[in-house]
Amino acid sequence: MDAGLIPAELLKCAVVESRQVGAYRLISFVAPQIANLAHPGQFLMIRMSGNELDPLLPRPMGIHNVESDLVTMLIDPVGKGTARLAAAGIGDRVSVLGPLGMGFRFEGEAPAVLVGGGIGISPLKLLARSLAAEGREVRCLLGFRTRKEAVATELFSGVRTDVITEDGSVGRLGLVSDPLPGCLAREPGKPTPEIFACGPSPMLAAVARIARECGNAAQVSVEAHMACGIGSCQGCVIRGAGGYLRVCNDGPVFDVEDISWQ
Amino acid sequence: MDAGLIPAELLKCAVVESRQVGAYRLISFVAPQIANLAHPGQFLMIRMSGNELDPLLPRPMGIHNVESDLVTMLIDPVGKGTARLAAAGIGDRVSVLGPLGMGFRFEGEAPAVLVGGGIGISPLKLLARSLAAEGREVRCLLGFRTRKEAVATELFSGVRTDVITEDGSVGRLGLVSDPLPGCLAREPGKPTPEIFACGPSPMLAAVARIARECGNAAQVSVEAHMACGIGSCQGCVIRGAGGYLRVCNDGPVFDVEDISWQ
Amino acid sequence: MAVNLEIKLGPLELAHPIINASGTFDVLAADKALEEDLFVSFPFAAYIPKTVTLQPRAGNPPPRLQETAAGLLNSIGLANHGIEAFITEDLHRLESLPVPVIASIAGEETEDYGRCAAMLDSREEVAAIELNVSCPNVELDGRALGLDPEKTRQATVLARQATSKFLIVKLTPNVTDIIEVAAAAVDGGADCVSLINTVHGMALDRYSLKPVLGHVTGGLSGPAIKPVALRAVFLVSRELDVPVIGMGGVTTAQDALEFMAAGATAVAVGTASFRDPLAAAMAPELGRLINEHGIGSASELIGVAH
Amino acid sequence: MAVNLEIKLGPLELAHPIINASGTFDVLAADKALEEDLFVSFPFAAYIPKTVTLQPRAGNPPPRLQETAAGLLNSIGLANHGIEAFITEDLHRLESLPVPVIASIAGEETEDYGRCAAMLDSREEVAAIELNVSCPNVELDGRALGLDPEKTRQATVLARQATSKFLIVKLTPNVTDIIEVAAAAVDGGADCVSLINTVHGMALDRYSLKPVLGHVTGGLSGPAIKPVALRAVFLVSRELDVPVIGMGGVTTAQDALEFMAAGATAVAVGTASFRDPLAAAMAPELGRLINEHGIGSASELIGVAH
Ligand SMILES: Cc1cc2nc3c(=O)[nH]c(=O)nc-3n(C[C@H](O)[C@H](O)[C@H](O)COP(=O)(O)OP(=O)(O)OC[C@H]3O[C@@H](n4cnc5c(N)ncnc54)[C@H](O)[C@@H]3O)c2cc1C
Ligand SMILES: Cc1cc2nc3c(=O)[nH]c(=O)nc-3n(C[C@H](O)[C@H](O)[C@H](O)COP(=O)(O)OP(=O)(O)OC[C@H]3O[C@@H](n4cnc5c(N)ncnc54)[C@H](O)[C@@H]3O)c2cc1C
Ligand SMILES: Cc1cc2nc3c(=O)[nH]c(=O)nc-3n(C[C@H](O)[C@H](O)[C@H](O)COP(=O)(O)O)c2cc1C
Ligand SMILES: Cc1cc2nc3c(=O)[nH]c(=O)nc-3n(C[C@H](O)[C@H](O)[C@H](O)COP(=O)(O)O)c2cc1C
Ligand code: FES
Ligand code: FES
Repeated sequence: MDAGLIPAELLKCAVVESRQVGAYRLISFVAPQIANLAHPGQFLMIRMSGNELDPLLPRPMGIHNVESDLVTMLIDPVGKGTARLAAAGIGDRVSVLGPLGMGFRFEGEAPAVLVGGGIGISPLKLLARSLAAEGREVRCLLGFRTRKEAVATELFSGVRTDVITEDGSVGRLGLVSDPLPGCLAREPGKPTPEIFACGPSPMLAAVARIARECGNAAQVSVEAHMACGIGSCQGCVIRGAGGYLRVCNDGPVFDVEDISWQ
Repeated sequence: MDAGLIPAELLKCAVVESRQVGAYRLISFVAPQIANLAHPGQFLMIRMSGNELDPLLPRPMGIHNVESDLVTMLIDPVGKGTARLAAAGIGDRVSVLGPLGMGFRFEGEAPAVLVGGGIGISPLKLLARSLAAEGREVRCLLGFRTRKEAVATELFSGVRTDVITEDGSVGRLGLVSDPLPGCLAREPGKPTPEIFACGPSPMLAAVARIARECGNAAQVSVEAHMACGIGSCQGCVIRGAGGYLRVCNDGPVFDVEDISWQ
Repeated sequence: MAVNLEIKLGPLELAHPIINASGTFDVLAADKALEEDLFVSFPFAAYIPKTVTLQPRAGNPPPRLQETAAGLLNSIGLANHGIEAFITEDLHRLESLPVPVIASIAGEETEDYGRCAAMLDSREEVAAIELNVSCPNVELDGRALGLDPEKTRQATVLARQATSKFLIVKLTPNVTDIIEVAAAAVDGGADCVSLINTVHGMALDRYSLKPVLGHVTGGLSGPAIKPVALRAVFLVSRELDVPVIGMGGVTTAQDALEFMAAGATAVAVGTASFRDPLAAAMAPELGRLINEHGIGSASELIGVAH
Repeated sequence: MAVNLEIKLGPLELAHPIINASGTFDVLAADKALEEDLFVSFPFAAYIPKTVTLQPRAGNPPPRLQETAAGLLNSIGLANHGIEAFITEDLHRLESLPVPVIASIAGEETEDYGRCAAMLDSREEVAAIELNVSCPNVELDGRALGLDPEKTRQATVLARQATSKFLIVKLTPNVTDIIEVAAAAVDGGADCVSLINTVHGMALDRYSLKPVLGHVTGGLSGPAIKPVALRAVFLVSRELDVPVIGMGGVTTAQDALEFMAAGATAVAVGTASFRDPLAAAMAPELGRLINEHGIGSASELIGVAH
């Protein structure tokens, strides 16, 4: 997936589905071009259409799923921008730029262990589907704070999932990284499992440590505040092994070794 | 109507009616207290509920009508604030402060000539009803730019109305002030007609001139940019005969002699 | 757990940190228009009336207001009926307020501040005096005394000589170095600084393409300027040893929380009162937020961002 | 009736008045990410790349961005790969742009401006040079050279001696008297001034209550600062005889119309490009508005508000 091959479009798209999934909001809109081009792990810059200036900027949102003409996102309303998007009703229009960024890279045939924390589970759905379509073995560890967030597990039906909650209200009690080491051993006749993770920074740091310790390759999708989403403003940087990296353009998915973890 | 007797409330009210009336939008919401207290010519400070900060401030809106629990306003979407209000859908909530200001004063039994220009017709509906309820003879001159605005005449069914349009597309061709002098003569056995007007400044200036020339009493409802709506900020002043007058508190309805017209 | 919201602003003991910004809330007018008994349930912990001047001022020609993106431009021009009428007419009506009154005064020259302060010194209804050296709407080009550190110092010295009351100096953000001006005020004898007055701005009429305000330029307030205000409060409170009253775009209890964390001892609500007259009543919510952050009291919150 | 949108900015003949603001649009990055052929259908009438400095700069620690009410705080800190790499790597790629390129340079001391200007003087790809004396994100307290009229004059003099190219000086609004600084730039040899760079501001993290930006303070841009920018353009263009490039919150063609009416010869779009990458393409709509106002051409619009 060469960045030069990522077309993008700025579209005003009609919302056709808007429903609550536990603590999150699932919203789908019609965007054939984006649906056609989206690669797992890429993101959109999205806001409500209209000329009100607060919120001002679009928000980066992962692509949860695509289905023929439809693009679906899963929103955790943590602040004003996400709350406004989560309040979108059927027929409302969103302005969307995308798909953007470097998504998950997948080559080879290694079993895939997908690790999602909280709203970080969102891009794993399309990823799981795409990996499965390539014939790869897929297993998801989905971690949530409570039962309320864990409802989103239902979006992963058909995929092998383990649910972990911080309060033990559903599935295993603990952090999503707890069961990870147990999933990483190479099975006879198969390549070493590869990790794909998305979630809050502390979770990603734990995943990076475990991957290093267990000797598995790992890709992580990270977050940063963004303005342009296309590499123009240099605002979304994180510390990389050799200097700052732009999350929007160099990522949002990085190999764990490319990121500075302290 | 003593200002000290104007209670006010800051309410989040549910919109229950929202429909187009020609060029204008008619919106009704449930507000028993306001409906109960509203006096013709008073206004509301109103905005969409919610924490988005653009538009920032409420907009002054005349009270078009009240009917049991319902308060109705008529909106001309001239800018961002009015456009946002006009886009309110059923079930949306508006934040409302009011009723505010000094409305039309009516004593005596003089025939009333109501003169409305454009969206300035809005407060004349409740005024016409109230005057009629007091047994006064009411006649409305309603002036519009084109047929599109003139559709709002339908809101005055049951009242004696003359329609004047600037392009002659409906009713008489010309300005609403043109036929006014013809309505001002004192009829035998009746007091001299009194004028009540609301509309753009040039129209009000014409009405003031005609009232002076013909010797009729006249009250006009004027507009100004507002911030507080309650006399706090001194922002909404107009030039009065003896210094600045606050439109929100001293008005919005003034006797024509109290205003400086040059 | 109930958080103690009381704060001390010099000799003033405030029930909570939320006060009003001068010129944005007139309790006498509001009491009349709203017919809530504001004198009984007064939302602010202190009351600052609109700035008064030696002579009555009619204020600037209209229009005086224009909304901008998340902001409000005004050019009121210190319209007021003069300090004498303020003393003889307003003060005794304000006496029955359940909170301290902080009088705000302004002048065209430094001497005016001494004169006005002297007139208020003996008035028991006045708990403190704020010197507004920062109104951008008096001169055509927005020049206020407070743009000049030395004039700010002088005005403060003259007021200081005229009164022993708690002296607040309200500063303008429209300067190259606000710390320098704040230091000059403190050097002149200020007990406290108030930050910020409005930011210089202007708007054109959409149709005529001429300046919309009758006074051409005006002062910008509201959420748009919150970042400017927060920076001023942060820098000045870190640098100087006097309490700071923070204001500029405070709209929610979260905003008040942030201003206090940035270093404000009290927080004033201005433009937000126009948006929502109930914004004033944010103190309980502020208490809840302080508690949520595990901070024991309002006074412990002050400056935690430093 | 078609309105003539062409304007002259000194020797530069622009197809219309809309250009980009430095640091907010990187055509090389955007061309890659968007895969529209930006080099063929370039929306702006001139292209200003991000400011470059003598030495490469990594920029400030993250976070570097925070949205505020109708505004954006940034503390990028002039991250750039240095003027040498700009000349050897970027310039020839920009050569194929269908519009003039205006190079933006900055320095830590006045001498740097002379050095950078000298390095660009012989480059034919560079149609004009903008001296960014106003980036608030280089020093911790936001101090920029451009806060000081004398340093602004000196930097301009040194650049003027080093190049005969059209020289633009980009000023900061964070000063007591922007006319004074603008006059100093013109006195130093500036052919044009650019107004405004970002406004000093700051934000706290909602949860930690610590400054959210890694650099503590930052620069505020976007619609929130439009009134500040419009005033600066109005006052400076009325006072000085050089053309002004106006910017600060320009989001719609109506905004551009107002900036030109206030006195701008060209108008730059910054933060609005983040909101909507198509904002750049506002020139046709600007033409429609000019026509609607009965004005014959873009150049006749300049300063009608005066
Ligand atoms: C590549 C990428 C993909 C993402 N995918 C999703 C997704 O699928 N679903 C989802 O709900 N969220 C997703 N996010 C996070 C989402 O963008 C932020 O939660 C959102 O921008 C916060 O905006 P707000 O106005 O709601 O919150 P604010 O009130 O601005 O802040 C709330 C929190 O969000 C953080 N934040 C603020 N602005 C940004 C910003 N521009 N970018 C990132 N974080 C910010 C703040 O630090 C704070 O912790 C993604 C972020 C990135 C970078
Ligand atoms: C007492 C009173 C009663 C009113 N009743 C009605 C009514 O019943 N229906 C109706 O549609 N309109 C009414 N108006 C006018 C309405 O308030 C304005 O059209 C509205 O505030 C404009 O806001 P905007 O954001 O849509 O327009 P803007 O984009 O802000 O401006 C559009 C036009 O409105 C003017 N304007 C802007 N702000 C204000 C303000 N705060 N007050 C007044 N004018 C302003 C501008 O000068 C400009 O000409 C009334 C005004 C007053 C003072
Ligand atoms: C309409 C209006 C009138 C004002 N009048 C005064 C005044 O008389 N004296 C004063 O010190 N400040 C005055 N101010 C400034 C405010 O007190 C406050 O410093 C400023 O508006 C920033 O706060 P805000 O953003 O919360 O409004 C006025 C502000 C507005 C909007
Ligand atoms: C993310 C960002 C980066 C910027 N970088 C530069 C820069 O490198 N050089 C410069 O002169 N101005 C820079 N600016 C300032 C803009 O060019 C412009 O002057 C300012 O943002 C106001 O315009 P706006 O409100 O349209 O963004 C930057 C602004 C932003 C938001
Ligand atoms: S968001 Fe602008 S460079 Fe990444
Ligand atoms: S709107 Fe504030 S005094 Fe009238």
